[in-house]
Amino acid sequence: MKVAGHHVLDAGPREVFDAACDPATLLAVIPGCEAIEQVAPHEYQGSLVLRLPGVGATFRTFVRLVDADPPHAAGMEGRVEGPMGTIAGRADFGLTEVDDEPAHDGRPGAGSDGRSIASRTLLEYRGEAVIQGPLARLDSRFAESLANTLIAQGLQALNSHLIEASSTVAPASGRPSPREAPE
Amino acid sequence: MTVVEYFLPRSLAQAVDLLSRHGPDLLVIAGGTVAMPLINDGISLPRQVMGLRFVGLDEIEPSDGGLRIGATTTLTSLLRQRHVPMLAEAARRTASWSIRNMGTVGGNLFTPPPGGDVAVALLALDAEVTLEGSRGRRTLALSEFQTGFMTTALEPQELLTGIGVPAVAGETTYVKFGRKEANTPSVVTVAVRVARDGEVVTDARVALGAVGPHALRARKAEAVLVGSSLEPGAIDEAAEAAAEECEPFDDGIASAWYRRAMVRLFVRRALEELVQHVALEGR
Amino acid sequence: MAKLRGTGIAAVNYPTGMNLGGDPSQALIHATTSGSFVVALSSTDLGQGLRTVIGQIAAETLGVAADEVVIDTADTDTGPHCMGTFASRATHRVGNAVKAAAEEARTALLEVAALELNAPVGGLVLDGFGNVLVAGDPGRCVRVAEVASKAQFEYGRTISGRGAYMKPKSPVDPETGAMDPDSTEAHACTIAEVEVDTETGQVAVLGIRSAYEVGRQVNPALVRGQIVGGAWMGMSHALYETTEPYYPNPDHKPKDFSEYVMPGPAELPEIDCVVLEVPSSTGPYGVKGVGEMTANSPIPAIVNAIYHACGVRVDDLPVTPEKILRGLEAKWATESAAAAGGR
Amino acid sequence: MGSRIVSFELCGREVEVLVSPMATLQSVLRSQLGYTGTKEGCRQGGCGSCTVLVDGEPMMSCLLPVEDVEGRRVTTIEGIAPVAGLAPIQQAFIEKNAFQCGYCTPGMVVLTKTLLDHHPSPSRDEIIDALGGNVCRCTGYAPIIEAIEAAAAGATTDAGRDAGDWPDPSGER
Amino acid sequence: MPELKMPEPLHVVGRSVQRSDAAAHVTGRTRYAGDYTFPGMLHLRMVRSPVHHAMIRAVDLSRAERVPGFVRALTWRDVPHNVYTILGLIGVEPEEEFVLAQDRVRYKGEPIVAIVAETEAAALEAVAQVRLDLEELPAVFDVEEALQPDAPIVTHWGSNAFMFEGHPCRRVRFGDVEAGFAQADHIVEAVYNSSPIEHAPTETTGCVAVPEADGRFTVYTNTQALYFSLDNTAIILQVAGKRLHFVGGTVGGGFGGKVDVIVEPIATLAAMKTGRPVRYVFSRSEEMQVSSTRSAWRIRIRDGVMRDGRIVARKVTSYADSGAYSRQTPYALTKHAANAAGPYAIPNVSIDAYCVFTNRTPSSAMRGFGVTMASYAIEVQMDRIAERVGVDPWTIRFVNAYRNGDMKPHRKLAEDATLIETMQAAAALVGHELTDEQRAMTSAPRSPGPEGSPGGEAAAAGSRAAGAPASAGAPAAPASTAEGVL
Repeated sequence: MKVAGHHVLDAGPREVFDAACDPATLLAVIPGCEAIEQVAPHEYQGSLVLRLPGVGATFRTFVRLVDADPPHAAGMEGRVEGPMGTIAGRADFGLTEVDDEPAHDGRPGAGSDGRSIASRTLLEYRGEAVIQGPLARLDSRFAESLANTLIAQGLQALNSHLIEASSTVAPASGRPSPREAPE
Repeated sequence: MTVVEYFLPRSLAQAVDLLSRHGPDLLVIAGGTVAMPLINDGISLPRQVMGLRFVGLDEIEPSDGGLRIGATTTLTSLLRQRHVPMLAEAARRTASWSIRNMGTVGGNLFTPPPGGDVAVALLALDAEVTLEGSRGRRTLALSEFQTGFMTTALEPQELLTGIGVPAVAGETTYVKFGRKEANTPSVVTVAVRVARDGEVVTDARVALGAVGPHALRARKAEAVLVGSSLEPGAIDEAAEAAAEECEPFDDGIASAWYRRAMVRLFVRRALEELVQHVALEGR
Repeated sequence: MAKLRGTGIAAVNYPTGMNLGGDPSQALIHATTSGSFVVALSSTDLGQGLRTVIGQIAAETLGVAADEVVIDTADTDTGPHCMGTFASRATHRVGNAVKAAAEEARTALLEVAALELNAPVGGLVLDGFGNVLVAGDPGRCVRVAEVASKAQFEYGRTISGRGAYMKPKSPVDPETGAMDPDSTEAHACTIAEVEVDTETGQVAVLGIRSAYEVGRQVNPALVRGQIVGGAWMGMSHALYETTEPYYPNPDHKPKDFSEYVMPGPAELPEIDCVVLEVPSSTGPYGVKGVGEMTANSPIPAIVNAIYHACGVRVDDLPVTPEKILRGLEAKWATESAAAAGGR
Repeated sequence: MGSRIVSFELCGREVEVLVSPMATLQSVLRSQLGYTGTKEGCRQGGCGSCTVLVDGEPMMSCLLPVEDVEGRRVTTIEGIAPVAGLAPIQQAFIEKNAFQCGYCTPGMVVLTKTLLDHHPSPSRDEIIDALGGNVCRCTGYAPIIEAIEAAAAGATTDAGRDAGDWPDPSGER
Repeated sequence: MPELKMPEPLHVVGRSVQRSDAAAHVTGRTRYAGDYTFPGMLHLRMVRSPVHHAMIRAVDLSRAERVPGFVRALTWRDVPHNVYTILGLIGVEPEEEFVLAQDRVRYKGEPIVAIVAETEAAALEAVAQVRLDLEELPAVFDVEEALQPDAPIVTHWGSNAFMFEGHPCRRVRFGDVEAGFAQADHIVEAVYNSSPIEHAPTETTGCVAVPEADGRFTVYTNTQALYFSLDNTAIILQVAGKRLHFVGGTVGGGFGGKVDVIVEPIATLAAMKTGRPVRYVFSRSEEMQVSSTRSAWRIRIRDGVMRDGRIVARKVTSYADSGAYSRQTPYALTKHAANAAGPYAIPNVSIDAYCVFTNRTPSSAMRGFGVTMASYAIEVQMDRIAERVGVDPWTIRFVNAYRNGDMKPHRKLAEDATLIETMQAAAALVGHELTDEQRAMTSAPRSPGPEGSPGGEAAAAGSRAAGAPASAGAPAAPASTAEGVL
């Protein structure tokens, strides 16, 4: 399977890079992340709970940063292990500073709140992985589409986190949806 | 894992309690038409499963001009109701008679594309979903419930309990175009609702299926329609906008190229049908 | 929005038998005490009706009604060797083997009947309804069942037969390709009628009409079943099914019946056929094979009909709506370019 | 293991069977109760060869946990024929040669039973719509549709008649 | 049109007798291989390659063995004769397919480890727990790319083409095509492609292997060829044939997809090793993605055609995509070569039919084996020729139709030919108006003199094909074959 994409984040490359290496931030922004710990310099272990339709499962993740050239680039070797199989591969990230253009893709929350921000980062990612186990019997479209969704949601959450971190407002919870009081 | 426990709660309260006690490892199924094939094939290997078939959420009742649909209402029941014709047509075009007797309206909202065509009709009807869990009940627009490919806004301890279809104005049309007439995944599904003041469109919904991570609103196309009188120029411009903003994919049924071309064609055909009130020939 | 109609034809032949010959089949027959017969085989029935067809050939040769013959297949402990069911070979090969076995059993039967009727063997004849008659003296006759019973208990004779059929194997000359690979040829000519939607590229097959020549038909209803089922399969091959939708790219292989697109009952064209019978020189009672060929002629007939309808010839099966739409767009582009060039 | 007893009515008689959790009705019928008439074509809900009736409604038994039929009325192909002979639907399938390999036939016959219960004289389109979930790879569906039309029209003769000889189809137009 | 009915009607043959299995089919009482269950029966599921082409560095069964209900795992080391080819029985070689993968996998889904467990669910869970350490290799998927010198090599003997007695293709040479092209008024050339097709029978491939008290094994199987499967299983397990007892004969649809002997050897081996009955039935996704398919074909046809539509030269270059292993496909090329010129009298024919290996699911036999795609290509080509020459599609076929006594390109005299009569009947069926000449044509052998025979010019071309063509020196007709009477 292959994934690729890009996202503009409302912070400089340095803040983005540091946030991406901070376990507490990762715990808050990675969808379904239940636990994450740093087991060695640039090496993380964690668990992810995703209630996928028909498959609800807990995945254990192992991620190692390699060839890091902060804050401009980093390689990430990782494994996601679950009952339905394992996905192991590598992704490469590029972070380049961009001047203050208007929000590029019109998605709500991506720096479109009008406030002028010191500098912004274009984060590009490209990754390839081998799927093993029962998941390999599904069309690779499933793993790829799911990965793109989780990465997009993670980067959006990271962006909200970066905005809150840089502003004085008390940090709200990472989850976007309002909730009525229980009856 | 071989399933070691299969729960069949007889009430919503029992279901919510089981979910909060057993947490994320409890796989929730309704009609089983999504989960069971994966379990039979050894792709999904749950230890504990909860079936919602008998929790009593399978009723449809009209409510102030709209419709309250229980989450485990079967597609056959949705096919037989006469209140919202577009939902009956969406159910009729889904799977086969036996599967419609088992599959549920709620389950359809979790079905990844190119499935999940009832959700497309619900999106065009501004439907809302009701979620309930140990922390209470909340209501969410369907467009915010489906958050990505095979992901929703459902919290770990929550269940989808119902779908609300508000009393919405306007004429509707629905077409599902597949590689054959029946029991086949969608190449593209189009659900359109247009409210008009005389000739002028005051409100428009264009919902697309099988051309994105989940049912999509073609918002640019809708913007083109509002204020128009559905004249040919507006229809073509809206069809072009929908074809541009959709995110089609390749699969065994059709390529992204073909799906995008069929979005352009069937949005146009749907709008023309509204203008001519001619029964749309889906084939 | 245009729906264009077109028709296309195809004429084909198809060989009976495989493996350059050297594909033998055998059969054993014995009478039971009640005068019915059991045929022991190891041949397989895939649904084409082998049990029924071979039973008819045995019954015909034995001069008894069809339901007097039981086919016992397939068990390697009781059934003699058979190469297998493919290449439209079974009716021809196994038919020849069972006919030979039945002829041997009939000879044994007539010899016992001759003793019973005290008449020369040469003068006896089977009427096809389970009776042995003395030619020219219809009054003197005996039931086959009685002969079988007496053979067991009075004459101590076995009424049984062995049969084997093999077309001798012919090696292929690697230089010239000279070979004698098959036994006979069946023929078909199919006319397909289609309607192409030029906006979706979708093809509706309106009719598949064929003439077949299949030598003697053993069971006409079963032959018609192969022709109708094969027409549907040919339509499916031509327009719908593949395990690799983007061949030679191996991605997106279907894993179930919803992703493996085949036409359903709603896509059924009108299927019609006429069947000619010209006896083959090598088959039992002039039989040829028909099972394997019936999907063949509908495929090119449909592709030719599409070209006739909309001027797009797609040389890449399956001819999906996308390929037709791309073909139409390319055709319109060249036409408008030509028109532009022409001004 | 959380096995438990499930009881339901099977083809008119009460059965109680000890099942492991979420065993499918298909696997319980076939490997525990010996009702092998319900076939196993895909176990994905896509072929219909496992079609059974639950309280008269057709369902895919390969996707149905057996616990879900507790206390309900299950009808399989074994329950279609009367004690002796064949049901008119089965006779019509034979007369129209509406099968070849026979593997989809149980599902087709069970579906025809519930279709005719719902619509005693269905239109051709209603028959085609009902058959949408049942795959046949041999016959091309045409004889099956003809058999259902014949069964609906009550055109079948009494059970057990030898279909025997009828006009040689190659002779007629 | 000549009377084409059988002269003397018979009593039983020729009547539409009711099928003997009719009542059993409509009542669901017909027994198929997968319907057999036995006390203590185990279930087998296969661990398959998740990638198209890779070296196998390691297989870790430790977690799988801990799954409750796990009984045993089988790898290539357990298979007495792990490398085989099913056509070895009729002299085709080399042996090149692996019952269970050894050092590498050559197609996605290739079997690596057989897991045997008490229940289906336990087997599936254990399969999910097997860890494979694979090193991916470059893969090739296009038949013509696979024949390039730098292409990744699929087979273990170093070439991606099957060798037919010294040639990389099955050849037919009849007359002189180049001479034919030289004299032709038109050259019509096109390439025809098809993709792999699944047999998709409603009953998936499967069997139940049962150890008997006397040391024999009864295997209930839905193979299309009982002895063919028994003999191949005996070779793979290195046991005497007499120890195997295959029972079947009732198949839920075959279409050529149940002749690969793909489940019986491994199920019998598992029964042998565990002493218990073993059920191995393909899931639908296995049948769709891993069982053999109809080969994909690429068929290039180049025809030399005269102004009146007579085809004087046909050169066919065909590639069949055999996938990772040969199975039945080499014979498909031979059968293809015998039919790739079509039912037409053509004096100069050259055919090169390649059996090419790629990294995809092996192809094998399917209904119409080697001829279906040839007929598709030829019959579309005939329409192309008709259009170029300016005659209607019926005429082009009548002009070239073969007759009894014509010499086919593979040097067999045509016998039992009735193409002309069949086309005449088809025209009548759809109300197509034939010319008087077309109505009068028959498949009877052409009379020797060019003038006297019906069809004038066309017949002359035909007679040239039958005898020694004047222009291109085809060899004289061979001696009569055992059956063919000259």
